[in-house]
Amino acid sequence: MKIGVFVCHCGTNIEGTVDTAAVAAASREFPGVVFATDTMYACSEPGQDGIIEAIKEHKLDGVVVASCTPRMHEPTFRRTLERAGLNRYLFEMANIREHVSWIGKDREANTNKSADLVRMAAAKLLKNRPLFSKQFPVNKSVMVVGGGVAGIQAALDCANGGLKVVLVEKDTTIGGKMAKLDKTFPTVDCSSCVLGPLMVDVAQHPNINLHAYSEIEEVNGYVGNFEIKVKKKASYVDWDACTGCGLCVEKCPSRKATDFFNEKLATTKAINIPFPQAIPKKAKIDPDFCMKIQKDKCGVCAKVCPSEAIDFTQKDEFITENVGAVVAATGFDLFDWTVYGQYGGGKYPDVITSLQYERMLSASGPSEGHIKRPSDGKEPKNVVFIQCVGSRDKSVGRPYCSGFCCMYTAKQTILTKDHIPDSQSHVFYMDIRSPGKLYDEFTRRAMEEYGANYIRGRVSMIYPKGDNLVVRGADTLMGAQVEIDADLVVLAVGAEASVGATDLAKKLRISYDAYGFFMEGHPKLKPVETNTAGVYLAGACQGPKDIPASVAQGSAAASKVLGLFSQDMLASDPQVSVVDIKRCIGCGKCIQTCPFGAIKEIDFRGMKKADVIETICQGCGICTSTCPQGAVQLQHFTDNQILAEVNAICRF
Amino acid sequence: MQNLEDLKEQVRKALPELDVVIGWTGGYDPLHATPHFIRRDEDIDKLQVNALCVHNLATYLPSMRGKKVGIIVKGCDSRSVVELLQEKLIDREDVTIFGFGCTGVVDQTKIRRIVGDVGNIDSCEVSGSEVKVSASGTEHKLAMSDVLSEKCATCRYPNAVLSDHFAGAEITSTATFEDGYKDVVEFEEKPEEEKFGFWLKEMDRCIRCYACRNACPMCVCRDHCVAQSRDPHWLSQEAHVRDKWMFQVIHAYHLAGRCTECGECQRACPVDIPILLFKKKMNKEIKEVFDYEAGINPDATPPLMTFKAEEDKITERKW
Amino acid sequence: MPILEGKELRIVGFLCNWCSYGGADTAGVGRFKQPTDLRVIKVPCSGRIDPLFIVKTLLAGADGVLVSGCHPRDCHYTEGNFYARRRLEMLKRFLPIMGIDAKRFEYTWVSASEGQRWQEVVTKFTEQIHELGAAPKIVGAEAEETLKLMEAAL
Amino acid sequence: MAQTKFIKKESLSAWLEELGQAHTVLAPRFEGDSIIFRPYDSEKGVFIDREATAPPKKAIFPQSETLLEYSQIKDMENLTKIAIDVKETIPTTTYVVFGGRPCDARGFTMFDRVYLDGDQVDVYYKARRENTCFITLTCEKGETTCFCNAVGSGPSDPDGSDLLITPVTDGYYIECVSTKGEGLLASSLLTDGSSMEGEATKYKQAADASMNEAPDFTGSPEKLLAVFDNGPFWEEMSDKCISCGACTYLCPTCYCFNITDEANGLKGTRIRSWDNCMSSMFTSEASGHNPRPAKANRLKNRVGHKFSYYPDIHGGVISCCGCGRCIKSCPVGVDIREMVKSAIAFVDPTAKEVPAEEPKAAPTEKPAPKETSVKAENTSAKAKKNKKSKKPASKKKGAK
Amino acid sequence: MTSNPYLPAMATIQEVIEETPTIKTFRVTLNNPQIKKDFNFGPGQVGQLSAFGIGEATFVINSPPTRMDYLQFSVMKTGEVTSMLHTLSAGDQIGVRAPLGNAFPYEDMKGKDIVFVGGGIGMAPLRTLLLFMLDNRKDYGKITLLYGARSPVDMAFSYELPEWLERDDLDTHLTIDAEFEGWEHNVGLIPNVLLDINPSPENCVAVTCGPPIMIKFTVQALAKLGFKDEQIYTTLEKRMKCGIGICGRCNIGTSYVCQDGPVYTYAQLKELPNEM
Repeated sequence: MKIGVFVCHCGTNIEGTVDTAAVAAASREFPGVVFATDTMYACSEPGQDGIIEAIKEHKLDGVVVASCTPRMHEPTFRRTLERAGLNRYLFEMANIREHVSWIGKDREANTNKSADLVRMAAAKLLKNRPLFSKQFPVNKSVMVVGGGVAGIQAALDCANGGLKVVLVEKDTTIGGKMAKLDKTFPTVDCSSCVLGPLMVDVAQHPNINLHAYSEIEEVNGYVGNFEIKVKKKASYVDWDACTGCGLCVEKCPSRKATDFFNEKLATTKAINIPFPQAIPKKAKIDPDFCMKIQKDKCGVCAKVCPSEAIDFTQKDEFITENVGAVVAATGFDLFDWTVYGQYGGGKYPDVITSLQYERMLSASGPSEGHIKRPSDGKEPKNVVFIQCVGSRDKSVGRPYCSGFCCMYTAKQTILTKDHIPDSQSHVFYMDIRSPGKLYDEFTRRAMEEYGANYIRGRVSMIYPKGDNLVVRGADTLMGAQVEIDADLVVLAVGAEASVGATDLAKKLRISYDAYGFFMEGHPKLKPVETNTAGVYLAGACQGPKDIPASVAQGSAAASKVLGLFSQDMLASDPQVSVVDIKRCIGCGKCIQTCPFGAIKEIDFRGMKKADVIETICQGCGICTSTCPQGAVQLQHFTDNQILAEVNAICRF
Repeated sequence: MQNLEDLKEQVRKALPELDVVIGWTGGYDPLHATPHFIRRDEDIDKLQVNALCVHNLATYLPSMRGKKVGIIVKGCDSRSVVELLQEKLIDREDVTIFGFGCTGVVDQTKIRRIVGDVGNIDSCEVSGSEVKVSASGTEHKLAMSDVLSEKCATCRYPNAVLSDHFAGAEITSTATFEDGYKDVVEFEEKPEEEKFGFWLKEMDRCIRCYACRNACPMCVCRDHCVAQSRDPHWLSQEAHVRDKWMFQVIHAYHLAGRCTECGECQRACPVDIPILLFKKKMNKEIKEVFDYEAGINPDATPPLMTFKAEEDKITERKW
Repeated sequence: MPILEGKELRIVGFLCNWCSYGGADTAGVGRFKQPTDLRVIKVPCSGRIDPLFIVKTLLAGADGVLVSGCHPRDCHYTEGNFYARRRLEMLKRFLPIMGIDAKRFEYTWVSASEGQRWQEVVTKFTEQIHELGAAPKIVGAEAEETLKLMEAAL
Repeated sequence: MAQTKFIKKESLSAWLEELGQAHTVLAPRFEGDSIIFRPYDSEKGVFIDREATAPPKKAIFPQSETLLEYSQIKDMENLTKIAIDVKETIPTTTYVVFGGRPCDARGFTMFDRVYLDGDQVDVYYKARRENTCFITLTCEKGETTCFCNAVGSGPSDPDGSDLLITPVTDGYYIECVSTKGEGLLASSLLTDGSSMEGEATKYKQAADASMNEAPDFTGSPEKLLAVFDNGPFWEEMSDKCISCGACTYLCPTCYCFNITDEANGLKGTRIRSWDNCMSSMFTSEASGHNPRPAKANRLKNRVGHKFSYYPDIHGGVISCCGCGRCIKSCPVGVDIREMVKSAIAFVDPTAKEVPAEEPKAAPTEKPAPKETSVKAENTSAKAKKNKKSKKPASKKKGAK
Repeated sequence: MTSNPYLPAMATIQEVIEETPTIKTFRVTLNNPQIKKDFNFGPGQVGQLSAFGIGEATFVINSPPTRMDYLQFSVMKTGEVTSMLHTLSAGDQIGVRAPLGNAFPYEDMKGKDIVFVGGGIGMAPLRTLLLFMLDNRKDYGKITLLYGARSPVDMAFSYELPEWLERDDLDTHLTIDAEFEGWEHNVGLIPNVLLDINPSPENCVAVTCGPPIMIKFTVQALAKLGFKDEQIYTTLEKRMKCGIGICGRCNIGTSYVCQDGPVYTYAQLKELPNEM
């Protein structure tokens, strides 16, 4: 191999503390190196042209660039090589900026170290081989998991882009958390009026196939060709027949069923439709409360149903969907605030969550838009809002900011004033976080126009006094302890990863953080990608987000899917593991440890052998370090390539 | 051994259904046994089972895959069979296991140390407590406890952990795990330089014959071992102690969580390098961290082939 | 290049591409000053690091080896560092039987955002290796004896 | 041969130290539980009471040896121009191997025919061979595994040695076997030994008498070829073999090697290292094809080479010195004597039942006297059939 | 002074020809003028090429001794050494140990008809003898060449084929395994095409080389055509390592390929133990 070495000054970024000319001179002595030079900015257009010229002039068939981190410019230079007609993998970078010039000023040591790094890169490059992608066809349909606003947006954008969409929602209706909200900030628009049309679009879109009351059971396959098993949970109602007329709900005698949609503020019928605008508008029986199912009595619903849709014997059903990409939009759940003893730990009925308050405010809620406190149904006059309940609190394992609570609390103080003009809102807060278009103005309006009393400080306890509650806290700005009599306390409960998120992550083979939020591909540059090809994220499943951010991510994920599907064939990353069939003894250890199920056992002339499914392999190399005889080698990071680097700097 | 006749009977009954039964018979002198492949009825008569039957016959199983094989196992050997089953390197339905209660085998090196010249053995009598050796006309009465293989002195599995036939009564053992690793602990307590120097000296006489590897029942790569391959190129063929030592670490590492500690590697070494120490060390740590021993449960997973999100015994290194 | 005599020791780092290599980059971007001894080998995942690479590196003359990957649960490949943790922990415990000070090898977790932590890790590890000094040379007994004899004869 | 000397037992170490002034003296001593040839160290002494665990093969045929050193020399004006400098590394150290047994020294005579007497001379071997002297010790008695008497040798065979020393009262009787050996006799510690000859002869006779009955290997070349294609025979023979290299690497006559390169930057070495035909890699071709895929094929080659092919080519000499190490050190007790005897005893290859009955019962053949007729018998006409006549002919034609 | 048979002579690569995706041909000249002047060999003899730092591998010198401007070796990428050789280009230095082994008995073949049957890279060893005979055309009778490859892409020496097809004094047949667009020659496996060509065994020798399976069936086809084992030649150079009869790995029973071979008649091979 004829290697060219290009040592970049990066202006003075490198040259300032590294003698790049000396590094180039030293490189000339390394095996394989036939050309070495220093260059002002290797990544600039003239810099790249210089590399191309040198490749042509010196007939180079391998290039080392010593400059910044490969995480920055490796793709750039690989393209440069391709433009010069070389395979993109006949390239190595020596990171002499982030790892050398920027972390110390000792010019001698830096120069020496840089030369070592070039030596290692050149030694590895000598073992590099051209790698070529393989093409495989794409199934141009997408599954969106989660029918909240992010999922709805992603599904609609994809469907409008001409893709077949399978939308899977675990509840009986789509709409998610947004459907439960009364109004949205900062415009105080009616939430369901905004969301409703989108939900209808989903229902009516010819490209969208909605599986409500369903969950992901199993995921197989890989980008372009996923095979996903979906569990359609038993609703005891034949949804093909159900028209959503509601007669069954009306006649059902069992009224004690938990009303999840209304955040348990009320109870509902054993057979119910969560809210009038539900999509799909289908009835479901809660078997725990159905007398027919529990005691084989009643059966009224079946009798009254005009379309004979009731089926008490229905079982979970499994269907398989084949899609080319997946958008995870599973949203969030609320923190279980009852761990806070100081807020009563759940024993005061008049301490409620912000989402319960939303239901209370909503005209379609259990109190039909009237604020009535749960204990006695009275209209509260003094409402205390407590911020950061399960946010920014290490003591409960939730050190992060949930982001949207400051804003919805401001909204709720405004709505409180609207509903009860003679009321007074008090807000205990830590900091007000309102970075967003018209957000800060909105909180100011809550304080200034609506007279909300903002107290900067934490609440140390809530205790009952007569029918009311006393909220004791600190006012850190005044440096004083305050006690406020409250008719109702609303806790701004933070967001946490939705129940079951980690299970889904494992099925999708994506990572999640310590709190169960899904990991994006890159915190800055790949906010909706994951590290599993073909799996994207939208909305709060990646971290707490407000509605516009969730919608934006829904669209972003859709654009990624549409981009992916703009090609008929996908190219696999050739940095995958390859089995040397001559060396493989078929022990199966690689199969056992592959996190992606990318290795399968094959029969080769009567012998067991391992075989890598290129399209599934993600290139982690666990198999390579597991295989005792080195028969499976991760391309571009083979044992010999790594050993070459070791040998380049450690020779006894 | 009083169970020998039972064992022979069991083998005789099973042989018609099997291609071969592997046992032991007398070797080149009365002090040595050798593996014995029983194909015919008359071969059964030559079967020998006593304290000289040191070989772990499980070593032969992987390469005989596809044949119906019977195998006579000591307790320790049976662990290798279990481990091979666990790793699906052999098929349970093809292997018939003949177990017996084992009272331990000798360490030929220890005998050599005491007797000196073992070049001319006239006779050898083995009983439960004694080995009577006549060498070049001189009689030596060796207490079994003095010549017992180290692994047997602290054996916790004297009976086959898995068998289809079992001859004689089971042997009880009172040894604890710790008993078996006193040598490791003792060696480890030495200063680093002393240990380092010890291995430089010991490994230097390695002739790279790879008897350690080929005698090992768990070394199933054999013909494809990295020791001689160029791709990957882990080792040079130079006769340098570095490469010889590196190979032993490779061996120990490839056996981590798989080694059943039969000691065949060390026994096979023609120049008596104490390489079992590496494997024992690894086993000791595996036990400590993962509470795992290889070759006990055919359904278990070797600890380095799996993980827990929260490890019980690995404290995250605050580094 | 030869090691800078009296100034540096040979320290090799194996870093996973996604977290620790990024963390080292972050440290660079932050201009967090670090000792210059370390030479980094990039691998896709800590799960790619066969512990035998570390043994090989130590026997090939390195004075110290540092491995760093993503924090547990943060693996780009979901499970790689879980395997690595078990295997590397075993190595750390194994080295003493060879007579190699276990402090010559450390493994740790540094995320791409933890530039400062990376600086601390490198600084601390480099200091640790300098405290231990250069690793002993590996010379076989016979080679050594022959050398001694030859010297004596001269 | 003319000279004989005597050395007192207590002077032995002084003599070895004297010899150590000019040569590297390799002598056996205990290392761990093995007896290994090491550079002589007076503090550590020698142990010559028994056959060493490993023979002194490495003195002339090191476990690995550098054949050449190369370096790429770059033209710094034009880096694409790289000259390659190749340096041969002929060894110059002189060795004295003390305390080996007759079989150990005789092993090299098997090498000689291949390394020195062929069309091409192995210059590395030649240099070491010429620079190495063997001071061999007559065996006191044979071991169970010894069978030098079956391969044309015996416990006091001087073949291949330079000096032969035999224990006598208070010291050793030294016979000079070669002119090289003469050079070692200058020491003032040595006195005339002629008076000890009688005692030495008795010692040798006692040693001869102590030997076990020699197995009869007559006819092994033809018989082994005859069973070549008998798969089941070799499968049973190799049943217990684990395909390691202990037998070959401890064998004083096994001479096969591998050649590999090791690069270190721009420099590197080409080395040859012991290799063995029991390893599957030995004959594995780059394509993956292996003419000897199974251990049965490989063991067959080992036995065949020593007892058939080599004698066939080299005038009937069996390429085995009967030291018995392959039997003693085999982890599973494979006994080469039994295999050869089985092949010889093998009668009817077409019969369905193939009871290659291991003739464990003592062979009833005539007790072969020392210096048996093995050599003579096998030199008979057919042995030389192939190469000497055929090959040079075609080659010369080519070279015209 | 004895010469060192392990020491390669240094040579310079003059030209590299990419024959097929996996085969490259190297034309080399020896550096030392004296060695170059004295160098001679017979067609069929082999050389060991050194890729320093990697190792050596054996290749037949496939240029004929009648054309000594350069020595030609064709290398199929199969392992470490050949992969390294494939990275070399004109001007690079290479080590050569040659000539080794025996040659085809071209003297004995004089006056006879010759049938060459080559498959894939197996054409290389035939090329040296073929060109030698063409350069001494009057010494030999009818010469037939059957050369087959998997596909036209896998056919080495494609630049020479037109000339071979053109010649009146050479009967050239080309074949590939399966239909290929634009292919105008035979399609079918070599042994079958050979049967179609139907060469007469009368005063004829056959020289064949290729993959083991192809040789096996070619020999069967030749036998069917009436060729006796003594009339069939092949070469086994791939088994060689040291090349000088010492290292002990190339033996087939008593015969060492690097000394008695690599050229054997089928009759000779039959006499040897069956260990191919």
